Amino acid sequence: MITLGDYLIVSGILFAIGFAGVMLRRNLIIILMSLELMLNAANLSLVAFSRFRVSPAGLPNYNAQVFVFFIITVAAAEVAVGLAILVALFRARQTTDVKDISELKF
Amino acid sequence: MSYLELLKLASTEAVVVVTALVVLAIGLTTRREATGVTVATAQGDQNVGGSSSARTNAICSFIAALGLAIAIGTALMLPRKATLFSGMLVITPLTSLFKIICMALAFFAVLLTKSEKSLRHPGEYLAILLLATVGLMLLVSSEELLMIFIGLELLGLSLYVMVAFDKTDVRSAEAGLKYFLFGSTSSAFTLFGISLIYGMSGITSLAAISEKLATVSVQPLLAVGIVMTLIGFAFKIAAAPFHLWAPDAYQGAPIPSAAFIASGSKVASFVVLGKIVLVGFAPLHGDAAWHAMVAGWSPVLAALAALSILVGNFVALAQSNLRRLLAYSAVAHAGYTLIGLVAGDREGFSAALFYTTTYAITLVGAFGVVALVRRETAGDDFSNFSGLISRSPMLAGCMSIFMLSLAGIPPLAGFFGKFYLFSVALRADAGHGLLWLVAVALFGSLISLYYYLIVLKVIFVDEPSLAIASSPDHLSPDLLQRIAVAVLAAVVLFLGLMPDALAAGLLAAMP
Amino acid sequence: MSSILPWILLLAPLCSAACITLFALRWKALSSFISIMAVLLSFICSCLVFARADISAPQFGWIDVAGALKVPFGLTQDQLSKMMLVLVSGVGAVIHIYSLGYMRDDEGKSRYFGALSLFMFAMLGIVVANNFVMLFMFWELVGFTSYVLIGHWFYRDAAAAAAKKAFITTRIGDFGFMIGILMLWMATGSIVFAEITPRMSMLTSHPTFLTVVALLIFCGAVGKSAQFPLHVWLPDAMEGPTPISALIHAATMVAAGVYMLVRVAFVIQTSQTALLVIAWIGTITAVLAALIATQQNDIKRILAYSTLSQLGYMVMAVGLASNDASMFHLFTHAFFKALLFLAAGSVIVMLHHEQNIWKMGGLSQKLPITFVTFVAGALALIGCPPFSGFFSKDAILALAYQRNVPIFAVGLFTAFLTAFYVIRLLVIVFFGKPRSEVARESRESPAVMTGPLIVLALLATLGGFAFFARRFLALPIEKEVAVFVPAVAIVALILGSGLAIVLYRNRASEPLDLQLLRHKFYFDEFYRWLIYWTQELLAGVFAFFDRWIIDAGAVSGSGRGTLGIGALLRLIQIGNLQAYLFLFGLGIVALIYFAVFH
Amino acid sequence: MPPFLFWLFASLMLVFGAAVVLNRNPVASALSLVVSFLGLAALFMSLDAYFVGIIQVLVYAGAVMVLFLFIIMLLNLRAEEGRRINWLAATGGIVVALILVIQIFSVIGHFQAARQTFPSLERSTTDDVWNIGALLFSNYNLPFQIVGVLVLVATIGVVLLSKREPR
Repeated sequence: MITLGDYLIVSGILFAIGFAGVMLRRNLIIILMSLELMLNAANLSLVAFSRFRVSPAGLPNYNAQVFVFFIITVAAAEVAVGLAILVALFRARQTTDVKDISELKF
Repeated sequence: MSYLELLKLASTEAVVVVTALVVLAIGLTTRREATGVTVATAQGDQNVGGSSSARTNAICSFIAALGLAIAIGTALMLPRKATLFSGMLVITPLTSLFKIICMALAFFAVLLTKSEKSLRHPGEYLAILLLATVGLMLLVSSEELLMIFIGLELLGLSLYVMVAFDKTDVRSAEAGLKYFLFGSTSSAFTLFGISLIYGMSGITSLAAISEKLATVSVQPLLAVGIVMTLIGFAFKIAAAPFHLWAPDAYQGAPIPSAAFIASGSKVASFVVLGKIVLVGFAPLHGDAAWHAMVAGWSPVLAALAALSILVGNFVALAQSNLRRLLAYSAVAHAGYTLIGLVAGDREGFSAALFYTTTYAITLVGAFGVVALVRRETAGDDFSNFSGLISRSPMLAGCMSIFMLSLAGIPPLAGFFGKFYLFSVALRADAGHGLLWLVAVALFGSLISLYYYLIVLKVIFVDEPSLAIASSPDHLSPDLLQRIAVAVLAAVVLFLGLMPDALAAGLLAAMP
Repeated sequence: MSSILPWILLLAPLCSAACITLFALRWKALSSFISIMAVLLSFICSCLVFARADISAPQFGWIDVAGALKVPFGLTQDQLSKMMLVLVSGVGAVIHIYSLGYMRDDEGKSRYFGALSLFMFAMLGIVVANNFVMLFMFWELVGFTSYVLIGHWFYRDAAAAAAKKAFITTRIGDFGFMIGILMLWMATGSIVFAEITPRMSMLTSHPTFLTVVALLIFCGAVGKSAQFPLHVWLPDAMEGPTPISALIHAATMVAAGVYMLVRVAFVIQTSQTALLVIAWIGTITAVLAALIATQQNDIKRILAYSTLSQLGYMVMAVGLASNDASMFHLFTHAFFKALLFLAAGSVIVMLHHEQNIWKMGGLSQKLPITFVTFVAGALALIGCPPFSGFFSKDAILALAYQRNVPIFAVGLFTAFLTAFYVIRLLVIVFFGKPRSEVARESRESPAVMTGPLIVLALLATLGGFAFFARRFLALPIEKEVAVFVPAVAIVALILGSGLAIVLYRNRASEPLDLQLLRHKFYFDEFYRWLIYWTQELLAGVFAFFDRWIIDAGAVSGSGRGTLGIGALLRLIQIGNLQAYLFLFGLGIVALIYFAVFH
Repeated sequence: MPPFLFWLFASLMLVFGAAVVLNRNPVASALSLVVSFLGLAALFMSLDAYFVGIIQVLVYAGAVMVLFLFIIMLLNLRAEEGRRINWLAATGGIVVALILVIQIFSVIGHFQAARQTFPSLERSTTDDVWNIGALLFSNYNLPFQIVGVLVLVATIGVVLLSKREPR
């Protein structure tokens, strides 16, 4: 049978993949996508916990699902703002590569 | 829970939101006129557009300041104690006090905005500033993880926009991007941490979590959850090694944004960080004593503190731009403040809050001076400050008060803050276990003296460079802003002489 | 008997400083007038306070954080502080008046007097503080105002550098001081002197703790009183105006360290180890400074090193557990050192700011009053009976003889050296032939400068006699050895003076050449080297770290060109986001490791 | 849900998640992202969270992916051709990510509850829209309204930042 641990491990791996993308990729759009992966990893573990902690009425713990609902909304807003900053930067610099974004330095 | 009651208890937030909407509306309507004029006269568009935007700026700033003043009034009338939705909105003397402090800091940021000429859309900017203030207030006043997360995100999104706001400067967008990437990565970590904590305790209200954790045995998974949750706050307070965005954001952002990040955002983050660790994770305190470390959050915070103090102070030595210098010193000061939380208990918390509040006031003032100097000399490198004493003795005097307070020279607020913090840390542990941390902090502040004195040397001793001396609009007195800076300097001095005024209030307001 | 006099004498200089900075910066005459009136008021109040047998000042609660930390704002009024009040305000008043003449044509006269008033306030604050927090606050304020005063001529690089050096060096000691205060507070739960004293018995079972606390507190004095190894700032502080040198060196800033040690003797004397360390630090400072002084050529620097040396004596006396001897020497030293500096200032001004002693000579005829007063001061300094210095130095040497013979031997040698370099100074400056144009054309100073000299000369001559000094402070009790010690001291004095006269009579240049001493044992060079290398090393490590990590993210070639500046920056590639994020991740992983797996 | 379906969807999600990170072409990455989220939505369904699963599909496949594609088209981005991979940085990043995975693995291994299966439910939760809605408008009323403010901030920010300004 599938245990809680299986879900948690899958979620952890997804989180790590997302984080690896943030660290490795130089393309800002892909970095943003990787961020989405990280947020959704958290969603997965929240939903797994929600299902795991059944309420006395015999239903999943809906608090966590509401949490997920909020996270999805916030994540969408965040990605929109991120992309807007990206567009603003692209207008100024003609690049989406993080390597070219280093005017501010020591 | 009726909406009326909710409105009553959240009246402060409501007033600020409404003000933000009004300011936004004014900003949108007045700009349309301006663009009409611009199309009509191609030649004079810079002038007309500029003056119109300056007028909009003045009106919007006035309304924003007024709204904040009203909101401060409503905050004073809040009930002494109330809890809504199992901790999502908590009203205690402490939260009311910090709501007021946050709004006061926002008030000064609004004043800074007034003279910022490069902002093309002052209405929108101020609206976002006010909404960010709402985020601060929610952070301060909630004791529930979901609400804290949403507060963090509201604050974060507003700040990302505020940092990237200045489109005339490419560095602004770059700073915004860096801030955004770090912010959203760390909030992803925080979220993952929260999900683990939820999984262990089955609940998101801090008080209930604390009860739950007291009965459960400590699991490594929970420790990972706590560390990941703390990362989001370590980012917000710019503790090393999560500080790398700070120098770029401080330097590239429009000055009011930078001042707001350094002050309001930091104060609120410390309040909520303190609540999380001292209320929510209280059973997992651990021990940060040098020889007897016990796992928990306090050794984690102690490590962050020590690293921040060392990195912040050493790297600050090498700076030649005042805003970057302030950023690195902010890293170091975040480290000092964390010491109070490491010490734990209410005294440690109140010492940390006292320190961070005085620090925020000092930094807003310093940024005020930077803004004025930048207006006159179009830059904020050290060379722009050289010989400030001969150009404006008042600004030079205020700046020296701010710098000396940051360096911890009595009788300024920074001195008492440090003294309070260190003494609490030393008393917290009967075996002087935190002595090592205090020693690191003292060593760090010894180093910091050097670069603060360099700033003073630049201001008082160096000859003003020629290009600046002959700058055309060098006489453009912005009286309001100068008064604001002077008031802040007076507050720093006052809090140094009469720290009781704030410290006793803080301690009394502690739960 | 409660009285507000102590408050008046403390606040008068503060009001003066505030008035000057706020309103009177433009009017030089007015600001000097305000400042002098304030210090005279302080002096008169001090005398009145001194004259009353029992006096106490109303006390205010200052900081009270819910019982956790309680700091009153109260004024100590015991014999010790009263004496210091009279001394500080008296010497301060003399120096204020003298400054009128010395700073007559200075551009920043108002600033000078404003800072001088603030300095007086801070110094009086140290004297009357009744708890550690107040003491520390005024202590730092003294440090800061001395920074302003030493750097008064800030446009001279040397002055700015000296000011910074003084500030930073004393701060190093202050950090130890602050930790000591915190530890003491932690152990006893109070920071008020009077409350700690009875609680010290609680701590006697922890001798190591007490020793550490005592030594940390002593660190403060090491910085402020310029003891070895933090002595380097004091000679450089000579870059300030001469009245400031007199003020800092005579009765105030440097004496503050000694005064503080005496004030907290109840802590220090609980640890024998700490006392021994203190005594030896004092001794080392005394002999080291005296050795260096023998090879200096700048009149003010010689006096500065003599100050160091005399401070060494005082600290030595503290270390030998005799507060009385220490304070007695502080008392006499205040007069003769102020006198020597002011007399030197008179010489310097009349020679158009010439400070090299080899450019002087034969001044005894040109500046007769200055000469006579200078001789009085010099004789007091070398401890020639019956001048004041004789009595106080003799008391310390007698003490050392009783308690620690090696220290006595070194002290005696220092007395010999003192006589040597002081007489050398006298001979070169005032006798022989004028060795420069300015020296030939000099004439006597105005009365506003010679007046204070005469007053101080009288005090320096008479200050040591028991009938005079006893009114002010408790004199150390002389024991039977009293015959032997003064005898050898006088022999050392005669030897030293004789050697100096033989060596330097009618010389036009330095006959000795001792590089080690001339370069002050290379302390400055050593510190500069040390600071340079630590700084370089640390900065290097951090820069390396940053560049290495960041370069690692940037070695790959660049395709498109972006901006002009970008091309240049790409060579260095700092500020690379990817590297930042990598560091971020490394931090997280390390933190989790630290918290969970450690 | 039978275990093999769980592993199928989980590996679908992880493989396409990795594809997001590894793809050179942003368009391909965006499409991989959608597939990955479809797998995630299926996992949500397997956990009886139907509403969240559907929202996931709607928001991500419907809105976020479109937004990504729109921006990619708008900026006319192509694959990063001609850019060599910086192996040092790549190894560093991968090592850190691997360490993170190992840490999570070992920590979950120590977690007792992780070895338990999910308790059974009293009844089917296909009507969980109603449950979540009721919670949203009662207990979670305040955050719900605040999220409205947050979306307002995002709207203002996006409009201002992405607008083309006259020089």
